[in-house]
Amino acid sequence: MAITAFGLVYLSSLFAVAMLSGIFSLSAASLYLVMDAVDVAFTEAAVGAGISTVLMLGTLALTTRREKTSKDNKALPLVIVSATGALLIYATLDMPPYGDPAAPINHHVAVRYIEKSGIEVGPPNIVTSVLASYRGYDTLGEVTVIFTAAIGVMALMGRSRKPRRKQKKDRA
Amino acid sequence: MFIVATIAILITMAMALARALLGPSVFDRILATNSFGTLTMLLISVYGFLSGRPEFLDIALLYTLINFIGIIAVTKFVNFGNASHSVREDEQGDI
Amino acid sequence: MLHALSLGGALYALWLLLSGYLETWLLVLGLSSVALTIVIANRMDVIDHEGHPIHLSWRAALFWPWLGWEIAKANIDVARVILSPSMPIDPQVLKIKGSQKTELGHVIYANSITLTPGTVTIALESGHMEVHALTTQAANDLLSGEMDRRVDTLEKNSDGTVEGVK
Amino acid sequence: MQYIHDHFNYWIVIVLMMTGFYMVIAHKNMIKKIVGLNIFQVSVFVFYISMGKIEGGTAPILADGIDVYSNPLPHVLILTAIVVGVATTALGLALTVRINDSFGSIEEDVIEAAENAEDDKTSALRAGNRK
Amino acid sequence: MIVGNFPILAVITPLMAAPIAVLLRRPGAAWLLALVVTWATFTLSLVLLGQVLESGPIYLRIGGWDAPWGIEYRLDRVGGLVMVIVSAIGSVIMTYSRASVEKEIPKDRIYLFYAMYLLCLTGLLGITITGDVFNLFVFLEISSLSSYVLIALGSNRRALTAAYRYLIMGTIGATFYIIGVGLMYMQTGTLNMSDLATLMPTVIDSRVIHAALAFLTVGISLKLALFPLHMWLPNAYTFAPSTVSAFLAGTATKVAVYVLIRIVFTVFGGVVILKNIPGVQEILMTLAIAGIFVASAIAVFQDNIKRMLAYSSVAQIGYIILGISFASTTGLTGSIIHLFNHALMKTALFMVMGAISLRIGGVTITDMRGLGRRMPWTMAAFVVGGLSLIGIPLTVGFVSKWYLIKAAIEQDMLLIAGLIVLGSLNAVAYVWRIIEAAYFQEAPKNAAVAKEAPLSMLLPIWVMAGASIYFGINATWTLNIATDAAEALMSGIIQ
Amino acid sequence: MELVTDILSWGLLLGGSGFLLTGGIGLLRLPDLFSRMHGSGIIDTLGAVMILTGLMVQEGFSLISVKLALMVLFLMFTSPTTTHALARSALNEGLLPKIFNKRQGKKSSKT
Amino acid sequence: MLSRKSVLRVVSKLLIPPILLFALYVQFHGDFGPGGGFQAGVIFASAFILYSLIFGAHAARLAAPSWLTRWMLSCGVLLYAGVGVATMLMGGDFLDYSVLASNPLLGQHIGISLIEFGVGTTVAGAMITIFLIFDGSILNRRDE
Repeated sequence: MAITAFGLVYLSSLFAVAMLSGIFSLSAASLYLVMDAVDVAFTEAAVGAGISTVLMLGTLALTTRREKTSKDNKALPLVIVSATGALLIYATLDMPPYGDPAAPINHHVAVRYIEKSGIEVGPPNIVTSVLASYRGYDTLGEVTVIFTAAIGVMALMGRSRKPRRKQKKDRA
Repeated sequence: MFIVATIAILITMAMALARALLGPSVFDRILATNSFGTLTMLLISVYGFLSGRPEFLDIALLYTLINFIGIIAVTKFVNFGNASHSVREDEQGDI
Repeated sequence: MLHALSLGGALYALWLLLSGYLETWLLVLGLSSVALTIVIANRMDVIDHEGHPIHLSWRAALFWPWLGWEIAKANIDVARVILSPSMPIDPQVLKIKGSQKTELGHVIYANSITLTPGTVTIALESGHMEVHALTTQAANDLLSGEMDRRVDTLEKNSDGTVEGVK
Repeated sequence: MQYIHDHFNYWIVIVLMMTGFYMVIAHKNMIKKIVGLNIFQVSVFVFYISMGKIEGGTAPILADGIDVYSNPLPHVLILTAIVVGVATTALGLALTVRINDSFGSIEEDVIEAAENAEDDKTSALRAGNRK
Repeated sequence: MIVGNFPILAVITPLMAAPIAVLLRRPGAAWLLALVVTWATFTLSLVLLGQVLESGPIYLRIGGWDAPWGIEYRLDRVGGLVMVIVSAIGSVIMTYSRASVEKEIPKDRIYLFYAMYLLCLTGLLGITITGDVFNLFVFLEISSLSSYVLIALGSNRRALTAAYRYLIMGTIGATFYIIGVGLMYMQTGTLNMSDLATLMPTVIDSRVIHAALAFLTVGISLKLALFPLHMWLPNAYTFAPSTVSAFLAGTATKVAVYVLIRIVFTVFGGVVILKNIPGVQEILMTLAIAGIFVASAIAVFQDNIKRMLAYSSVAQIGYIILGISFASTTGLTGSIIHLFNHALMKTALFMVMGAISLRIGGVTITDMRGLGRRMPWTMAAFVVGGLSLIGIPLTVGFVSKWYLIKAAIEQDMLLIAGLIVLGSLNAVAYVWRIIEAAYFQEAPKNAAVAKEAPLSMLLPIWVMAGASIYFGINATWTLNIATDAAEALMSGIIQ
Repeated sequence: MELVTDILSWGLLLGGSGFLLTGGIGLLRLPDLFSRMHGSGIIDTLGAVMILTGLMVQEGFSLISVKLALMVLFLMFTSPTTTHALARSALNEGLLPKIFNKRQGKKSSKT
Repeated sequence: MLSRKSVLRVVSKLLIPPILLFALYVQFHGDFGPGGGFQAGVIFASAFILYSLIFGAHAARLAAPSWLTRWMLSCGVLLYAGVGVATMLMGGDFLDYSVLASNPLLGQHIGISLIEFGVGTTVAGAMITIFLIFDGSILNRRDE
């Protein structure tokens, strides 16, 4: 997966980038699965490998296929990135070990979901109960986000082509 | 036994990934991605058995479908991208 | 109409297989889902004899195992080629013509060719296809025409039933 | 040794995150920026999910005979976050298409040059553009 | 039953109105709906603020689950104040918007514009009222996504690039925010703000929490355009449709500031963090002051007045952050009150720009020449706003700057107090340029015959301008709320 | 009985893994795009089918094996189609097989 | 163009109905296994995407006209929020499904099914809209 990511950085063919981001997403989904997040894997598969890639390809078809390789100074981004990374590494030093059942996150809120959701809410899939019931309001927000994106795309690229033509004329 | 299959799948995935990175043409990458998708699907099925909860095959089923749609989309858009920008000197690097 | 009904039947069977729960609520949901699917499929105009699940017909039951066996044989051949250090490949492009009458038949034929490793259909235009073969042997297998015949038989059968219900 | 094993996956995730982040801020191509953003976000998601994993646990779907489940809350959060991510991607791509339409390029430096040139001109032109 | 649910209604009403607006499609109908809904929201938030002032913070659980398990709404004085200002600006601008929107947005997209506007309002209100850090992220994204689109709808093609840059920066900010939330969650196991606050002291010394604080601060700073991270803001405000500039200038950054206050003070126990971790206070203070001076200096040289105002916004954000960085009650009061006041005056100023752009077609300094005579009422409102920006006594700007200076003097930071005064002088420079052009220069010969702005715009402009005078003269109401809120924030932490 | 199914499924899984690896090697070793398609063909057909069948045998007759069978079926439809689509679009792009040997009918000379 | 795509056309005709059904299956079985409204919406939309890829954006627009997707988009959100308002009117908290039926568990079940349906509708509508707009502009570009 890391290799994919590095490959993505260096490839300049945007098509290859789109393909690789599909692969990246697939491997992320496998990782989710290994970490027991079946629902997330499901979504990532549908979204990352499906919708995002297809949209990205559509964009490529509408724009251009190659990145111009620019040889400007990459020092500043590198410094920022390393600083951020160092901060995170610094943070990992105090993190509970991977998979530790005694970690704080597994003790406070989550316990109730696991123990009671079957009785209080019903569905055997705890993720569904939490998503739809305990944190149903988040999901409402999520739906609104998708709604926003859709009407945003409608507003930006909707069918009426007039504004775009006008702009082209302006440029001419 | 499942472990053996898992490892084989992982190795093959690495090979497909290598092909995707090496190219040389876009189509090689697409081909590799396609194989990668199939392999992921297999990996999920096998992993389900490996972890003792094989109920989640829906995901693998979904992968088969999504992979199919993805590849069809790619092949369509590849051709289109070329048709619209037929005179583009910088396409050579891909092919 | 009958197409829609048989598709609906097939889909409902699929639903039962997928779901595995036999509660009334879910069965009803299944029915409505199938109905919705059919309505949409109808809107999309994908219900005709091409979209018909013909692979379920009984003669296909003979075709599939044969194809499977062919695939297995071809697989072993190609695997041997790939694994042998010298890689004795001889890629070539064949032009062949399928003797099927319908487009569906051609498609089945083309896909069967592709399914068999060693040969890939790279173009199909009204029955004329171009096939890329990895080795000479694979090419010869294909040229022997057995697959063509078998697909032909399959097609006749399915076509017959389709004509029957029309 | 144990310590490395315990934290190894966090480090991988961090490396990934930073790769994506680097892609966003260092690259000039707009599509690549969005891909980078995707990678950045996905790695954060992996990070969340890996917090919720419990050794020996299984997927949080209740079944008989299983009593150790992984923490479901991160899964829920990430589901929401994935959706937000797609929404952002879609919008970003739509913007990219529009930018390509009106500037003829999706390279930041080309566009910046065009904008600077525009800035230098007098306000008359701007008023004209405004129609 | 309904009364108890007022907090949720305030957010849900615009949310539900947005899809209805999409279904209505007719521009007039969509506008009317948006108008009714925004005013309803404003009324609701006033009632809520009244309740809060009377009987303390409101807690409301959602979905019938108690707090740490479900999501909780939590409205206290700061939240109430921000909510009132956001919904007030939302409704006033909606009243004002019709003429301007009809001119600037293609006709077949107007309904989408209003839907977006409503969604943006939903997001902003949702942020102010929620008591859950992840829910906050979701609503943050609703408001951000819609504001990207709103900005991109500007008629200049550069609106697109501005929106794109905002999108990239905003998403990085949001991602940083969720990294921070993730780190906090990792150490505490909860996402609820009050719950986090109670658990925080036990883990405060962990490195994970320090990193979380850093990520949250950087992420939010991106959103609120703190000085070195402000790059997206000027272009976004310059090229957005005038209505949008006015709305976002008054609300978006203010809400982001509110988030910062919420996170630093409620969740982390700000005083402890700011005083105990070396460097945090100093860094914030330096950045704030650098922001004030650099942004004001850039503003002086801008020809496009919208961009000048945008840079001035960056500078004003500097003042607000400065107040926070004092970590004292007076400083915080100054911040909160400046947040309120700046929202008032910036909205008024950007609304004036919208009116001018409607009549003249451009908002550069050359377009301003002689406007003082041709659009007297509009320009008078501009003068009021400008004076307030400088901080002349009897305007709101004075009150907040006074508190900031007081806070600086309290902490014996006389240098900083001097710098605040100096920064205000900077504002004089850029405001004066416009006033000079408008009142002391002749209109160009070929200038379009400009009429006074239509009443539907003038009235909202003067509501805002009037408010900035009223609250300048009679500051007790806002001051009381701000002081109480600041005290609550400070004490809620020390305990 | 138990033993028979176990051996059968293990055999299938092992064989499938072998084919997968072969396909992967093919994907890497073969000289041009069209030959590589055969490599990926191995992965898609026998490799995948054998592994899935192995799992089916392991599972016995249940809904899970039905789903596995469905996957095999889908794979049988999608995999040749994608390969075909890919080949077609490659041809459209002007990419030709490395050894382009048009012939009708009989065996021809090696190149 | 179309005649050359016969393989794709036939196979997609065969696959689209099962994909749609699979989407609905995922929609209604979110309670039991992985899946739910969002995933279902995406899969549902991907059937349309496949259709649009093979048969062209025009045909897809005929099958899913813009008014329909707009209604899907809006009604999903309205349904979700509407459930919340309904629970509020029935005396519970916002989105407290327990009051929807006399038995809290049943109420939860009804509520979850409803809102998942809302999610699915909106997501499907949104994804179809977004994709068709992209695809439509590609088509327009080609026509120009």
